[in-house]
Amino acid sequence: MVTYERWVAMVRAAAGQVRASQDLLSNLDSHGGDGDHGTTMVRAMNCIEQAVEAEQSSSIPALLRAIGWAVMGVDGGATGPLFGTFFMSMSDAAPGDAALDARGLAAAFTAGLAGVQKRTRAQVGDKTMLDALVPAVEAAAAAADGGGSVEDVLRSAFEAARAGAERTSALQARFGRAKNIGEKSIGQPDAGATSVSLLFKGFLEGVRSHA
Amino acid sequence: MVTYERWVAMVRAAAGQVRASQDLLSNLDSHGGDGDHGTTMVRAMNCIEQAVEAEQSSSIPALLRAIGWAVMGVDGGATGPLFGTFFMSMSDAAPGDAALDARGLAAAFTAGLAGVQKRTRAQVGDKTMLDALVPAVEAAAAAADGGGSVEDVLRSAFEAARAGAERTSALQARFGRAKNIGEKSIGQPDAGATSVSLLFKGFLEGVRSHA
Amino acid sequence: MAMKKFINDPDNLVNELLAGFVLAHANKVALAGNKLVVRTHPKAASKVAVVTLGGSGHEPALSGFVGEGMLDISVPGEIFAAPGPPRVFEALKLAHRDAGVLLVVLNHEGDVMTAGIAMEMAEKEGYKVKQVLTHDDISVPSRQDPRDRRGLVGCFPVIKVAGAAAEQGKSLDECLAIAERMERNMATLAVAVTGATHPSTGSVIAEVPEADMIVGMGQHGEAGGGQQPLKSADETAAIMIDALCNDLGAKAGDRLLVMINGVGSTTLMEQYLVLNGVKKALDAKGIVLARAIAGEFLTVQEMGGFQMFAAKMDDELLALWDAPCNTPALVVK
Amino acid sequence: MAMKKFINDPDNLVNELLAGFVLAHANKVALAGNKLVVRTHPKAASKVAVVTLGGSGHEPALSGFVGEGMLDISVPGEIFAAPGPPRVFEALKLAHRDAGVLLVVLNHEGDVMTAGIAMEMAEKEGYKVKQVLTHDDISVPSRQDPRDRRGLVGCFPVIKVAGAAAEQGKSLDECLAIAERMERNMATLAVAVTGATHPSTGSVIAEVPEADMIVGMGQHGEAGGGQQPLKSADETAAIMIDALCNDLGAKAGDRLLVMINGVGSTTLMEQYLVLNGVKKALDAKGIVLARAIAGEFLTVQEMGGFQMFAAKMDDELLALWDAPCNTPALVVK
Ligand SMILES: Nc1ncnc2c1ncn2[C@@H]1O[C@H](COP(=O)(O)OP(=O)(O)O)[C@@H](O)[C@H]1O
Ligand SMILES: Nc1ncnc2c1ncn2[C@@H]1O[C@H](COP(=O)(O)OP(=O)(O)O)[C@@H](O)[C@H]1O
Ligand SMILES: [Mg+2]
Ligand SMILES: [Mg+2]
Ligand SMILES: [Mg+2]
Ligand SMILES: [Mg+2]
Repeated sequence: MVTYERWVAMVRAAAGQVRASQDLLSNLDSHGGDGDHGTTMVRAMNCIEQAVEAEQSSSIPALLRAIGWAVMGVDGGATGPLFGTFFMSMSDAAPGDAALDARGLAAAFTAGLAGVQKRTRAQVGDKTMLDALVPAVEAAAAAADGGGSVEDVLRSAFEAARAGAERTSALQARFGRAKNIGEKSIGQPDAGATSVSLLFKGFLEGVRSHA
Repeated sequence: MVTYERWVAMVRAAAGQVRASQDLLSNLDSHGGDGDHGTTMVRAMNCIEQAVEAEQSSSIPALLRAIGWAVMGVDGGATGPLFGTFFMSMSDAAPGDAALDARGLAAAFTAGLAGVQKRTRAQVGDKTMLDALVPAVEAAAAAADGGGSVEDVLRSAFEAARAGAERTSALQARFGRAKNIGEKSIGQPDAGATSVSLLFKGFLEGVRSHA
Repeated sequence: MAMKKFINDPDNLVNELLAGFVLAHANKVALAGNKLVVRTHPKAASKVAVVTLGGSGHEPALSGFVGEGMLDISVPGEIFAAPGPPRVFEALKLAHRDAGVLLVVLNHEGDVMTAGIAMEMAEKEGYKVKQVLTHDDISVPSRQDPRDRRGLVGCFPVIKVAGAAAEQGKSLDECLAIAERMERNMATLAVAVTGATHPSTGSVIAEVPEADMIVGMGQHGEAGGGQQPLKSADETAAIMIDALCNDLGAKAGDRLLVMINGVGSTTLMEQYLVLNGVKKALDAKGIVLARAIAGEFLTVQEMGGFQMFAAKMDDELLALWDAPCNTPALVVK
Repeated sequence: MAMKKFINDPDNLVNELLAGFVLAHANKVALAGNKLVVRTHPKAASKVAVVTLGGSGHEPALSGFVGEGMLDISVPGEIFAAPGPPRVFEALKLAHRDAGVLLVVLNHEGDVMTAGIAMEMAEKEGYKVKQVLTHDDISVPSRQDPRDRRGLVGCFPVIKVAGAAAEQGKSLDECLAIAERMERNMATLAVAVTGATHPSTGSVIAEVPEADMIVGMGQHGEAGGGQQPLKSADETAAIMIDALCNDLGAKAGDRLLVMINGVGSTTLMEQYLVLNGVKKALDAKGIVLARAIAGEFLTVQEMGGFQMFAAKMDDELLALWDAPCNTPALVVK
């Protein structure tokens, strides 16, 4: 089960993963973007940690909402609204107080993705964070449907996210600033997709460390 | 004797000399100055030729005044006022209508120099046009005093101007924009002094061609 | 070439630049709440408020347009990054009034998402808020879908005319209609000749080959595809005004407002030369240069180049453009 | 690095830039005679006229200061070169009136010689003309001889207060006294971080080593000697304001006007950061930042850096600084 404490461990580990890859993320964003994705993500992670620290309730929806709002408050261009919406939409979907089981976790991810998709026209194949997020959420749902554990769900999600992020190397950007360089965007993975993969890596790590 | 026609030939030849050395003059001015001395001098020479063309009288003082005023009108920083003053002050000193003999020519140069010295605090040794102009005028006066011809006067003046300009290589600029680079101004001749030497070279050439 | 900028802590850039900004314009603007830029002399609460949001690093835009006759509040984001929805919602709350609030949004993904979320929240609270989206960049090939046209310096004239209308007491619907009319009739094209660096990351945000210019460069260094050898002021002016007139369908007798917006290191001298070239090109077409303006209004750090803006004007838009204003970036008596 | 500027014929630069300049500010300035910049709304002939002269290439200076409350006429020279005496005399003739004319001259050799010759001619004609010489650059070591201090951006506040006094109908002697009081109480120091090219010759007019800044750089790229590693905004602000306060003998309680004048590619963002640093440094000394202004007023082409100006102000100078004006470069309501 994903308890409140486990959620905290998951997002803290995710923050650690992003922080360790700040320069990589900024470099990926330099190629066609404006080179700030690493900085923005690290600021978002700092806000998440502050929000986690400040959260008084022990309610999972409240925690996820606080995290989403904190991420949105990062003033980070497209990243803040998209990642913020992911957490806030998870919050809307998560039931009252109970810890989430594998299915509940996958359902929350699915709701998060649906929220994100309301904000952007980007589809899989457009070389954005969606290229990692969509397969990750689908893999999570499949793992849960197949009776997998919370850890199975997160491992599947992470692996799918990583593979999805890697696939973006061969793609041409059609959203985000990088779309403006057209074909030249081919050859390196997308920064935002790489971030998604790092978040899921952190979630998995957090759940494992807090078994 | 330096007749009106000979004056015209002298200034035209001077204009030719300057024009042939435009890049040299600008390059010399780049070293500490702003690199425009060649352009400015060529514009001044164009104005001189227009003034010569436009001059209706056959009065030498009127011609010199028109030349001086034309040079001043060139909008050329310090160069315009200084060279313009040289011609205008010669005009003030030249007698009514008569052609100038060697002494008269030297006296006109002396008056021109005196006018210039009213406009600037620069002295010989300060790495400016005065380093060529002062010895040139002194040499002209000495040649005239010694009974030399007009051509002797101009040859002495040119040789002294050239030597004076060459000596500026070793000097440190204390006037003009180049003074701001201090010791670094040593090593190349001064642009304005080089112009003076070219003017006298042209005067000599003009007088010879119009013997 | 390393970044050569006078900065302190790169993570504190926006706070410090805002502190200096209000020092330099102490009689016009002040800070409120969470880094909101507001007027020191607010307009009457009975009048429509005009609010905008957008990344920093483009000074004087966008906060430079706060003041009498233009904006009531600007929400500056981080360098080149839109502010998040919480601060935009805070601004809408602060601006909230019966007359309503017009939110001017430049078409960049972050700005649009942020504005969308903040607007939804404001509507949930029952605030009267309308939005105008500016997308004036004609360099993007697919003209069909206006969502693909970026918002460049056109936000400035839209804010000018909407702000003047609001100051005159026009209703929210009237202000919106004016803003949208300006928006529909305007076009912008950018050209870059030298690159720039991101002041907080130090990374290169645009590079231009030694002998080239890039027509269509976006305002965060996004390339536009129009790479070509550097041309003279007159040639560049003609190429760009032709493209703009074409986009606008401008014909003989039409009255244009033209702006040359220097984006960084291109001098005002050059901007005047280009404007002179525009005049010659328009004269040849019989199109009237009704109003002209040059200067740095929306910059891209130290990038060399400019944005050329043109708009077809009618009597009302001209009168609103000429109306008085008193902001850090523009004062009209 | 080759010159990357939008120009046409390098020999026709000034004509073309003036043509674009009057297009951009058609309601404020016009051309008269031989490239003189005049006001479209002249002041009453009963009031003192204020005139200046100086090289071009520093836009918006100096012609950008022509207009209500500042200059009546400016005489723009060639790029970086003072105009010659004939055109300055023409301006004095055009400005000639019983109330008299104040000629503002920046201390550069060409300008001073030109002004001297033109003044002598004007006096021969019986015109009433007085001159104020601005020499605010404190980078030149020999403070003793003020003739060695260059005229930098300090001309702008001198023109502002003298122009305001003239507009108010003060006499020539009063205007001169005000201009000279401003002049005596002001100081400027420049810093350069990147170089520039001469737009007509294409030659490099200043070069700054990769990791350095040069404190004391003149406005035509003349070096000042203060080469040192590039510092932060706050450190640079402190070094420079210390030097200025020292030169001015400013002490706790004194009221300063401080200007950050961007000279080319240094962003307004950075100028605000530096201004914020100045405020911190002055607070520590108990000196009052009475007025502050940032922006590009006197530029040096695309050079990176800025000029920091400070002046000790009294009540009258502050009131004149705050007085309304309506010029291309500055509008005060
Ligand atoms: N419209 C969009 N839809 C989905 N993802 C997007 C969109 N725009 C940008 N992204 C993602 O955001 C990443 C860039 O984020 P970041 O650099 O933080 O924002 P910005 O582009 O505002 O600088 C891209 O790599 C991409 O994955
Ligand atoms: N104060 C001065 N006195 C005498 N000569 C001067 C003075 N200032 C400059 N010069 C001369 O003018 C030359 C530079 O002329 P030019 O480049 O045309 O003018 P500017 O310095 O205004 O660009 C110098 O090489 C020097 O000989
Ligand atoms: Mg980015
Ligand atoms: Mg020179
Ligand atoms: Mg960004
Ligand atoms: Mg010069």
